[in-house]
This record gives sequence, structure tokens and C-alpha cells, in this order.
Amino acid sequence: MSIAEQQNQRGGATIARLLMSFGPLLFLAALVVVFTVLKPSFIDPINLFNITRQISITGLIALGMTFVILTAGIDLSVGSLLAFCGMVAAVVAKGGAANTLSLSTSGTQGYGWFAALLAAVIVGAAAGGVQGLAITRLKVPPFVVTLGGLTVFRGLTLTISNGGPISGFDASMRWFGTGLIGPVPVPAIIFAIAAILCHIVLRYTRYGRAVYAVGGNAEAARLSGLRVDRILVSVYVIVGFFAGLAAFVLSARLNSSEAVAGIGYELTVISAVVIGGTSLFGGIGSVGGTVVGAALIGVLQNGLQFNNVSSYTQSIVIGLILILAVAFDRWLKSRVRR
Amino acid sequence: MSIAEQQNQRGGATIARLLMSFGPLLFLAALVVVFTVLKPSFIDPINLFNITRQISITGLIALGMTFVILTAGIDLSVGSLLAFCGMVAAVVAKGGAANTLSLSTSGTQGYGWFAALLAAVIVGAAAGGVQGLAITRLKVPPFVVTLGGLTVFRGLTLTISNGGPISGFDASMRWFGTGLIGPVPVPAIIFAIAAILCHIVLRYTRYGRAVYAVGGNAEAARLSGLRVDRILVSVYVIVGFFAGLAAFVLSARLNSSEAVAGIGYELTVISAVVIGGTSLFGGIGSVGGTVVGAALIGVLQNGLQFNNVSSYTQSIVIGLILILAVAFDRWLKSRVRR
Amino acid sequence: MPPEAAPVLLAVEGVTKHFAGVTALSDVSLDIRPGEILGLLGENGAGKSTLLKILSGVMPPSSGRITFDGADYAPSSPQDAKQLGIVTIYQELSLIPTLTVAENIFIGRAPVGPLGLVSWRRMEQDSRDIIARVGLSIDPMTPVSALSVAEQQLVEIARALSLKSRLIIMDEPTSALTETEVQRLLSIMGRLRQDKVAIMFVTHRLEEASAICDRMTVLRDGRLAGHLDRDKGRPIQLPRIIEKMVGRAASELYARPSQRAVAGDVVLSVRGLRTVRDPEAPHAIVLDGVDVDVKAGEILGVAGLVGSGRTELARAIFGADRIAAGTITLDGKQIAPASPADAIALGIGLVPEDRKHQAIFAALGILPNFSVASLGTFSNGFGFMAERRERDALSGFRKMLSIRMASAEQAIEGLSGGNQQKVILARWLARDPKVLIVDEPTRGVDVGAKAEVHQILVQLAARGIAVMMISSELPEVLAVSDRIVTMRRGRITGEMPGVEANEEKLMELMALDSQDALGQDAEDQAR
Amino acid sequence: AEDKLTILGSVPNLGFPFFVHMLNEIKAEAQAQGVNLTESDGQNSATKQTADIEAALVQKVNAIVISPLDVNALAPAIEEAVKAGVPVVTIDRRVDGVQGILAHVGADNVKGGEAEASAMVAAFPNGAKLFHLQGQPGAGPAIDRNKGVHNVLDPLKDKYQIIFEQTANFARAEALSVTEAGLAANGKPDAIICANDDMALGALEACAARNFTDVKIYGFDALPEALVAVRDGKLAGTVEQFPGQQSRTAVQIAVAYAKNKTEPKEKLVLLTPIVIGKDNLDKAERLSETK
Ligand SMILES: Nc1ncnc2c1ncn2[C@@H]1O[C@H](COP(=O)(O)OP(=O)(O)OP(=O)(O)O)[C@@H](O)[C@H]1O
Ligand SMILES: Nc1ncnc2c1ncn2[C@@H]1O[C@H](COP(=O)(O)OP(=O)(O)OP(=O)(O)O)[C@@H](O)[C@H]1O
Ligand SMILES: [Mg+2]
Ligand SMILES: [Mg+2]
Repeated sequence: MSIAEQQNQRGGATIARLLMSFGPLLFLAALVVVFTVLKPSFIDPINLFNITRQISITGLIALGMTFVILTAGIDLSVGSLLAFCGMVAAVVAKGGAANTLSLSTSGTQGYGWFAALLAAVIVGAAAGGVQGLAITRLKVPPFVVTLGGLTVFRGLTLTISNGGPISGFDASMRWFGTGLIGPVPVPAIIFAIAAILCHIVLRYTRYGRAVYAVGGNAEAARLSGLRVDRILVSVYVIVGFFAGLAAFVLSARLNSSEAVAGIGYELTVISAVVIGGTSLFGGIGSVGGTVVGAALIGVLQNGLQFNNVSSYTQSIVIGLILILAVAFDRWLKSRVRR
Repeated sequence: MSIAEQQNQRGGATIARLLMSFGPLLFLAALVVVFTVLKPSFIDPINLFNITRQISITGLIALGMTFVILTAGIDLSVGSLLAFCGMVAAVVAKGGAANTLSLSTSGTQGYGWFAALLAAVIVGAAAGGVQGLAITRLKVPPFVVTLGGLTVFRGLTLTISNGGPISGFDASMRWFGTGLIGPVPVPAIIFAIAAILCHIVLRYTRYGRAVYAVGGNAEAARLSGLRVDRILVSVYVIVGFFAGLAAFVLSARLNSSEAVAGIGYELTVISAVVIGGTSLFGGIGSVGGTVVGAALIGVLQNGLQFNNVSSYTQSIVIGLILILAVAFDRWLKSRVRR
Repeated sequence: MPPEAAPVLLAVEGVTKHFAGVTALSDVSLDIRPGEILGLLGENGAGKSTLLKILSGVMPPSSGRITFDGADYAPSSPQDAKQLGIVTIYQELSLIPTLTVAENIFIGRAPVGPLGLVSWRRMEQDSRDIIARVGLSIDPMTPVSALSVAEQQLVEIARALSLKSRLIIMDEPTSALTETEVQRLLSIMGRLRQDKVAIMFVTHRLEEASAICDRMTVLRDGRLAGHLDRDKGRPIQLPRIIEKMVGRAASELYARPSQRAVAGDVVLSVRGLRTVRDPEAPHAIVLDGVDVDVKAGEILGVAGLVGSGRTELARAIFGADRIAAGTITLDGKQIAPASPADAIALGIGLVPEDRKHQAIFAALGILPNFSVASLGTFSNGFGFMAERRERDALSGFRKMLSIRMASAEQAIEGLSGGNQQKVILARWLARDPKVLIVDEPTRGVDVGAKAEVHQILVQLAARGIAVMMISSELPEVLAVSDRIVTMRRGRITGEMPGVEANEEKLMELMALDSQDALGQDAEDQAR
Repeated sequence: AEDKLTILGSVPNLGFPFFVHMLNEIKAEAQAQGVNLTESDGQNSATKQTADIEAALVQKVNAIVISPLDVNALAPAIEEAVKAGVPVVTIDRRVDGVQGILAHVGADNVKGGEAEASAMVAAFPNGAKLFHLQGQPGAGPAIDRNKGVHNVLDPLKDKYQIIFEQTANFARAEALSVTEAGLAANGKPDAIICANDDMALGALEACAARNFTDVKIYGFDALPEALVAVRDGKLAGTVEQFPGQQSRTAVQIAVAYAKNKTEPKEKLVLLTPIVIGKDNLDKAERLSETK
């Protein structure tokens, strides 16, 4: 290949990369324009902040899921794990299982928001770790382990809560779900900080490099001296941690932890990651993409509701747009390849 | 390698093969023994026939799913597609959308069971084909296309049924769900015949072997002269066909087509296939395994219910056993490989 | 009979192929006649595979015309080519790993019985005969994933030979084969030539090209560099080929590098190394008491036939496979690496034989591919990558190894095989290992780059690194080794200084391990 | 203990507190009556609930008390039970077209929806703008409650406009998001009618966040949490269907028949759903749980 050709290729590569990462973003922008034309109040700050708050729960889990999918894994248990962590947080916030029936929010008997938060993320991370160990030690595929986890965690949640919700938290805890800093909802700020941290970890740390390597080629990673099993376990710990964090925020927002929380979240979360351009085969993807993917889903849902589109039609439209968004991204990538 | 070694290896291979295919079967047998010891009436023929009838619906879909997963694909839309096909069958059986509110079973206005069956399987196969084309032409991964399908078909179902069920079919149609031939439930017979046919197709036809080849390595299959895209589309047609057939049987059994039918079936169906030893990475698996996997899930659910295990505990136990069954299978395989 | 007497079977006229941003082929023309073996040669990335893929219907040309049997030929899929009797052995093996050898041979054309159902019995019997032709004696019901790369290559060749064909296209069919199998393939090609089959043959092993080809077409940077004919029936000489390929006279490829380090103390010492049959890889050779030493500053060549256990030896030392018995000593201290990570920490490096599956991260850029084994070196105490340092190191190696690449971000997939191999070498050099094991370091690498890799290995040894080089190419082993050991059936069967070795001596040691081995061999052959 | 009677108590979905309460009441009454109880959770699947009934028939239970997931889809299984001579009492939802059911104890969801809408109408005699949050599309209670609400409001279209009508799948989190979108798009409504209490509590959070404290929000099911909100004036009302009373009555009828073949006094026990407001909190069945 001549040098000129190579440079040509390089120029092409840069444009291509830009467009590639912009694929879902372009699609998102188009959606926002359409919804704004349909109903200009769509871009009122209040609605935009609503959207950021709404996507922050699944968005947080999607950050963790990005790590998992980058290693070519998957976690179907996140919805159930969210419910489980939320219930644990509620029990702690209420000061023990005995008080869970009380709806009082005085909170004097409880252990406070910090203990609740800690409990949620520790339980989430531990549950993720156990699943990670089952995957690496028992050699059971992630799909199966986390499918099992999906039903196990739901069963555990129902068992501790006996089917009912645990409600009524004190104001300091509720602030994490409903508070504002300036005009910005607290959940959105938590999500933004978490996203930036994840981006830094994946992009600029040794650990992040290892995650990509394991997902890109596990055998080559092992032969390059990476502790593949440890890294695999760690990504399930991370997604579990985020499920716990999301559970805490959700409970704080609803002022209640419900046994039925998070049903079907796994699919929303995985959609966000995949729409954002992360490959289910591992090794390719980014946190930025996931944020865009989560935003795309959030905007779509909110926009359709905003226009009072019937729920039946909503299902149809969301399904089609999901496919189209990914098809558009593929098409862009195939147009300007490398 | 010496001849002795080779023969040794080959002998080893035979025993290993047997044990491998027996892995899930051994597990199933153990479960049956445990449940029988706990409560001897578990193996009453009536109960066993109940179980066969219960697994026949998801079992039928699992047969189709086996083809899909063998190509390293996945179909998350089957539950929604089942509801959609069931609704189509109901409309046809009732003789048009206008009559759907009538609960009459006289059936004189309807088009009869055969038309209903035909409509269900044709719509199912066509819907599968469309998804297959989206996968091969738009190059969108199966996970995304069928996740889109999951919401689209549910939306379409709700739209045609306007949310409600369509109920009341004539006796000839209901026979397919509730009838008996001798002591054997008709759905179980349909399932058995379908399973045998699928087994023959996969094991003894060129098409079946091509399915394995595509799943083993799609690029190599293409280079070897196989029409990979056609084969990929065909497996989604097959799973769609089976979703339609299952929908017909389910509607006949419940005497009703519900808009909420089949929610969550995708996970049960995929579990059955995976427990049966089919690899999610494609190329490895069998119909026999899927039948055993479906039976394992059916026996587990029935057995736990039989012993009046609380529903919460059921979830926990089922999740754990799912993981253990696959772990046991992996362990066996790693002990005596090939 | 001079091949010119027959009419042209396939003619390529002015074919050009563009990929996004790259012109892989530009105005290439060639032709081939029945009963002719045409060599297609060129450096890595010259466009050989691209041309062959166009001929076999994998991809269409951007422009140009192809005729087959005098008629226009524009296949839209491999299926179309197959129907005309054009059969291809691809460079990237195209077997289905999950299926058995028999099924791979009969893919898409399994023998069927009266009901149209596949007859497994007939398939097994027929495929046994087919693989016997290339000298394989494995059970045809073995899954391909259990075969070594060499065995897979033989299966692929066997499959191609079993198809009714008029033109066979072979893209580096011998890259994983040792001398014996190569000779067998060459003699089969000779027979096919008599049967009036045309063969297009790509290889980077110029000796074998010279031995078998009637004519050669040489590509350079996607353009036609010229055609070469046999000179009065005598084989085409290597210097002529090399000159056409690289555009200048190649002075001393394969010439023994001059300054050698004086070998120092023993760095790595292996005694009585045994492995057990691993249920995950039941066909793998079991090491049966291996003793070997590698000294600082020397290159130890390891020669052996396919399946002699060389790769297993490397993997066992590297902690990639479990060891059953024996000791490994590094710098006088006994070590027991339980994983590659342990071995690497101790100062051992391994460049594995299967680049695609075991070494490269195809989708990732060159930078992460380079630094993956030294993340600790290139990061600070908080675990953040020191990207400046990382880039500087890479550009250092880029100069030292003359890696041809566009940028550090470029996906490694886009590099030619030789350059990929250099990046992998750089990966290990960055760790400055005490012992570097390289397994088939020049597989699929063109003649120029091969010489460069050899130079690099010599330089490493000169820096005091103990290098162990496994290679199936005897000329390569002879060219760079200070000392050579031979292996057979998991045992060391001989040792000699590099200067005293020659092909005959090595072949003898590789083929024999004990008195009865000869008889056993004959039996193997007979099957 | 072998001659102790066994009954099957089956509810559609233990993921929802409403049915948890129902099953708990069945359990308590079974204990009081001195019979064994086999529990069954339909897990929101007609096939699962059918399978549970089939398993119970094999075990020869003496009676079945069931709240069917779907009025049509459970009919074949219940028919089978009737054919096998097992007395069946249905709670809350009837099954269609099955002859020979011992009794039905229930409160009609359509009636409940009507009561809910009527309470809103009474609160706004001069008309109102409202949001309507519906339950899971296709689910029986969602359909019936929706029907009840529209039965009342459709004839009064001019005065009572539903400006925003969306499903929130019976879930609190979804109700919160959906209501937020509705508020952003349409501003403050006068009232929000919700198909269950969870959604009402979610809508409540959304309104509270915008400081819309005077929106009248109506729930359904009279869960303890909702009763507290009603007491505190946060919810305007919630529909009480007396699931506990239904359950206990059903068990009594079933056991009486199974023991002595006592035919029930009435084949159809219908409890009229009422809307619980601040003023009639004492009518709520689960008030005691709100301490
Ligand atoms: N699919 C593709 N997309 C983009 N570029 C490609 C593609 N395939 C090949 N190329 C480029 O085309 C050129 C020719 O590649 P080709 O594989 O034909 O070389 P080759 O002569 O077979 O080399 P080798 O000896 O290493 O096999 C290279 O620069 C390569 O990077
Ligand atoms: N992963 C594996 N699974 C099963 N069998 C394997 C595997 N790897 C290698 N083998 C078997 O091991 C034998 C030895 O191959 P191996 O590559 O290890 O030897 P080698 O001496 O390095 O020869 P070469 O590198 O020339 O192929 C082969 O016969 C092959 O069947
Ligand atoms: Mg090539
Ligand atoms: Mg080797």
C-alpha cells in the first residue's frame, strides 16, 4: 500500500470514527427535533429534566451492563436484583424487618440513608460477585446464571417483603430521588457523575484496557497474562453495584421499595447498551454510547407519552424505532468502514 | 498417535457421547425420583400426562428455538408472537373481527379450526420471516430485531383485540387443546410428532446439517458454498411457525386467546433449549436435549407445586436448579469429553 | 507436454478491486490452462488473497473482466464457482469447528439414502478414504475443533481434492505443514496436473513454489509485477522470484546472521516434564519426560513433525497447560507457574502459534494490542494508563522492528500478517523477558518480513534473552538457531549445534524416536 | 391428621400486594376452619394457574377456592374440576360459561371503576380535566376497571375531559414517569384516576414534586399505604372491594360443602365496592394495618 493511500485511509478513518460514534446521536437528535415540532413544549427544561431523571435509574444499571457486555457477557438478573437491593435498603432504612409495616417517616428507629445506601450497593455487588463466580468456576454461561439469578432474586425479594411494598422513608433519603441541585434533579446528577467515572475507568485505566481485551479475545488475554476470571467476576460485581445504587435512588424517588420493581428492566438496559453501539460479542463499545442509548429510549418513551399516543401504538413504534436505530448505525458503519 | 491410543480415544468418545447427552436426562431422572419419594402420587399417570400437556406449549416453541440457537441466533419475540398468532387464530375461528365479542361456541359464523390453525402458523412463519430478513438484510443482531419484535407484536395483539381476550371456540377446535387419544393428551401428541420431525430434519437432512454448519462458523459455511442468509431466514420462519402452532394449541386449551398470553415465555423457552445442552454460540445441540430441557422445567414446576412449596420459594429453587442442571452438564462434559 | 498447447481455462483481464480507502488490486491480468500449476506470489498485502476471493465468488471485482472456458465469468457466490468446478482452499481456514471431519468434507453434499435422508455410515466410510489420500489417519467422526492447525489444513486440502474440479485455488495451503506433508501435497498436485486440473497456488515458501510451479505471476502492491516461466523445464530460481516480489535484488535472505552472541549461562532448565491427557483437549500430545535447557543469549531451535508436542512444551513452560510431573528452573530457582500471568511475572514470554485466535485482539487498535501484556509498566500507581509513555514505547518498537502501520489507533486487523506478527513481538519485547518462546513466528509471513523477524530474534538473543524458537520450516530453523533440538511424540530425540545441522540430520531425528518407531510409522502410513 | 380436608387456594399473581392479602386471608380462614391449604400462585400466567389446578386434582383436594387470572382462560381447568366432583368457589372474578360452580363471591371490577369515577364526578360537580392511568394492557382487572371508568365518564364527555390517558402497567415507578410526562405536556389536571393504588401513589409523587398538592388522585384496592395517604389527605379516595371478606366467605362456603355437603345460602355473594375517603376510613378492611 502506498503512503498516500495509507494517509487517505487514515483520513477516512477519522471521519468514519466520528460518524460511527455519532450514529445513535444523530438518531437521537432527529427524534428530539420531531417531538419538538409535534409539541414545542417538549423541550421545556422541565420536561428535559424529567427525562434525565427518568433515564437515570435504568441508565445507572446500563453503565454497569456496559462493562458486562464488553466482556461478551450478559446480565439478565438486574431487574430482580434491583428489587432485592431496594428491599434490603428499605429494611435498613426502616431499622429492621420488624418496622417495615410502619408507614411512619419519622425515621427515628431507622439506620438512616447512608446505611441504606451502603446496604444496597454491598448486597448488589455481592450478589453480582456470586453470579460471576458461578460463571467462571462452574463454567455456566452468563445467560443461564443470570437467568437463574432473575428468578432467585425475585423470590428472595418476595420472601423478605412478603409480597408487599415497604414505604415511607425520611426526608434525607428521599432527597436522593426527588431533590434538586439548582434546577437539576439529584438522580440525574448521580447518573452523570457515575457515567463520567465509568468513562474514565474504561478509557484511561489499566483495568478498563483489560476489560476490552478480555471481551476482544479471552484466550489471547489469558495468554497475555491477564487474570481473565477475576476480570469477569469484577464486571458482574460492578453491574451488581449499579443495580444496588439504582435501587437506592428508585426507592428514594418512589418513597417505597416494591417487590415488583424492575420487572423487564433487563431488556431496557440491554437495549440502551446495544443501541449505544456496544457489541454483544464483546470488545467494542463505550460509555458515551450507552448514555446516548439510554437517552434515546427515554426520549422516545417520554415523547410518545407527551403526545398521548395510545399505549398499543407506543409498543409498536418503540419496537420499530429500536430496530431502525441500530440498522441506521450499522449502515453508517458499513458506509465508512475503518 | 498410536492406533491403540486412537481406539482408546474412540471408545472413550462413545461413552462420553452417551453421558453427555444423558447429562440433563440424569438430572431429570433424579428430580423425578426425588419428587416421587416426597409424594408417591407424583408418578400417577394422570399427573405425568398433565406434565406432558403443560410442557407442550413452550416445548413446541422450544423446538423452533433450537433451530435458531443452533445458528447462534436468538428469538426474544416468541411470547408476543404467540399472543399475536393466537389472536389471529381467534379472529379467524370466530369468523371475523366483528364476532369476537360473542362468546358463542356454535361456531356457525366462524371459519373453523382448520382455517384458524392455518392462519396462526402462516402469520407466525411470516412474522418470523420478516424478522429474519431484518437480521440478514439490515445486519441488525437477532437480539435487537427480536427484542423489537417483542414489543411490536404485543402492540399489534393489543390493537386487534383492543386489549381484551377473544373467547369461545367450537368443540372441534377445543379438541386440539383438551382432547385425549387413549389416555394421552392431544397437545402432548402434537408435541411428540413435532419433536420427532425436527429431530429427523436436523439430524438426517442436508438442510439440518447446514443449520449446524452456519451456527458453527457462518463465514466458513458461506465459503463452503452454503446460502447462509437463506438458512438464517429459514430458522426464524421455523420458530415463527412453531409459535403459531403453539398459539393455536394454547387457545384451544384455554378456549380463549388472550392479549397477555405468552409474557415471559421467551425465557422459559430459551432455558429449555439451553438446559438441553444447545450452545448459545451455535453449532452444538440437539432436539432430544431440548425435549429433556422442557421436561425438566415442567417436572420442576409441577413437582414443587405438588409439594405445596410456597410460590416465593419456588422461584428461588427453580432458579438455582436451572443453574445447577447446566453446571452438572458442563462438569460431565469436561470430565469425559467427546 | 507444454501447457501452451491447451486452450486457456481461466483468464483475468485488467481486474481492479477497491476497498473503502484502499486499492487492493489494480489492473491485474493473468491466465491459466488445464494441467498447469500457476504460482501466485507477492509480499504480505500484495493482493493475492483478494484476487483469489474474486475468482471464487466471495466478492466481485470493482472492474475488469474474467472468462472461464471462454465465457464471461462473474460468480455471485462461492456456490456459483463450485458449480463450474472451481474449488478453493482459503487462507483463513474455512472448516466448521463444531462439526466432524466427515461432515466438513461433505458439507452441503452429504450422501443421502433412498428417503433423501443423510447416510452417516456412508459419509464416515467415504471420508475415511478421502483423508487417507493426504496421509491423515484420524477418525473422521472427530470434531474439527479437536484437530491441530496442520490437521485442519490437511482436511481442507482433502475436501478440495474430493470435489470434482477443473481449477483448484490454493491460498497458502502449506503454511501450517511440515516437510513430510508438504512433499505429499506436492506429489498430489503433480498427479492432478496429469489429470489436466489447473492449480493456482499461493505460498510464502519460495522453495516449494519453485519446485512445483510451471509458471508464476508476481504481484506487488496490488499491481502486476510480472510473469515468470520455467527456463527450459528447469525450476524458476529463487533470486528471480524475490527480485520480482520486492523490486530489488535480495542479497541474503536466509543467510546466517553474522554476529552471534556467545551463549551464556543456562536461564531456563526443564527436567522430566510430563503432562496428562487433558479432557478438554483429548487429542493433544502428552509430554513424556522432556529435558531441555535454554541459555542466555542463544536461540534454541525446536524442530519436529506435526503433533510432536512442541506447542505443548511451550504451553507447559508458560503455565498455559497443567503439568503432571517434572521441574522447571529459571535462573537456578525452581518455578511452578500455574497460569500465563505467573510465567509472565517471572520473565517468560510466549508468541503463540495461532495468531488469529491466541494472540491478536482483532477489533482493538494497535496500541492496546501492543501494551496488553505490560499494563503494569504503562500505568501509574493509581491504575491510570500512562498513555504518553505507552505511545513512546510503541513508536520506539515501530522503528526498531520497522512496523508498517498508519497510526496507533488503527485496528490491528487492518495490518498485514507480517506486521501483525511484529506487533506481537513488540508486545513481548516491551516486557524485556528473560525467556522468549516463539511458536511458528513466521507463519504466513512474506519472505521480506520473514528475514526481518529473523533479524529481530537474533538481536534479542544478542541482548542476552534466551530465545526458544519452534518452527515447522527447517530452513528457518537452520538459518537462525544456535542450537537445535528435535522432538517426536512428546520427547526430545536429539540435539546438535546449529552449525552442524542440516535438513537430513534433523529429519532423521524428527522421524525416529525408538527402534520400533519405524514399524509404527509404516503402519501409520498404511492406514 | 390424614382425614383432615385439604383445599386449594389459588390467586392470580402474588407479585401484587392485593393478592398477597387475599391469600393470607384464605390461609387464616382455612386455619380457623381446621383444613389444610394448598397454595397456588398463578404468576400472572393462565397456563401456570391451570397447571396448579391440574396438580391439585391429581392430589384429590376436597375443594378449590380460586381467584382466576382470566375469566375465560381458566374456564377449562375449572370445568375439569367441576367434572371431577370437586366443589369450586370463585373469588373476585367469575369464570365464564362454566356450569356447576358452587358459588361466586366477588365485587365486580367494572362496578369498582364506576364507583371510582362517580366519586370524582361528585367531587367536581362543575366538570373537570383529568388524567387516567390504566393498568397492564390486556389484563382482566385493567380491562374491567377501565370499562367502569368509561361507563361513567363517556356520557359526560363535555364536562369531564380525559386529556391524558396512558397505561402505567399497575407499577408505581411507571406511573411516576408517565404522570411527569403528562404534567409537562398538559399542565395541572383537576384529578387523576388510577386503576390501582400503586399507580395512584406514583402519580402522587409526581404531583408532589411539582407542588401540585390540590390534584385529586383516586386509587383502587384500598391498600394500607393508600389508606394512610387518604387519611393524610394526599389521595382523594381509593376503591375498597373487601378482598378479605370475600376470601373468608369463599373458604367458609367451600369448607361447609366439602364437610357436610351444605349448599350455600346464595350462589352469588356480591359485595358492593365503595370508595373510601377521609370521612369513611373506618369502612376500610385493612385500616388496622396502617398503625
Ligand atoms: N475486506 C477488506 N477491507 C479492506 N481492506 C482489505 C480487505 N481485504 C483485504 N484488504 C486489503 O487489501 C490488501 C491486499 O490484501 P490480501 O489479503 O489480498 O493480501 P495477500 O497478498 O493475500 O497477503 P498475505 O500474503 O499476507 O496473505 C491489503 O492491504 C489488505 O489490507
Ligand atoms: N486444543 C486442542 N484440542 C484437541 N487436540 C489438540 C488441541 N491442540 C492440539 N491438539 C492435538 O495435538 C496434537 C499435536 O499438535 P500440536 O500443534 O500441539 O503439536 P506441535 O508439535 O506443536 O505440532 P504443530 O505445531 O506442527 O502442529 C495434534 O495431533 C492435535 O490433534
Ligand atoms: Mg493472503
Ligand atoms: Mg504447534
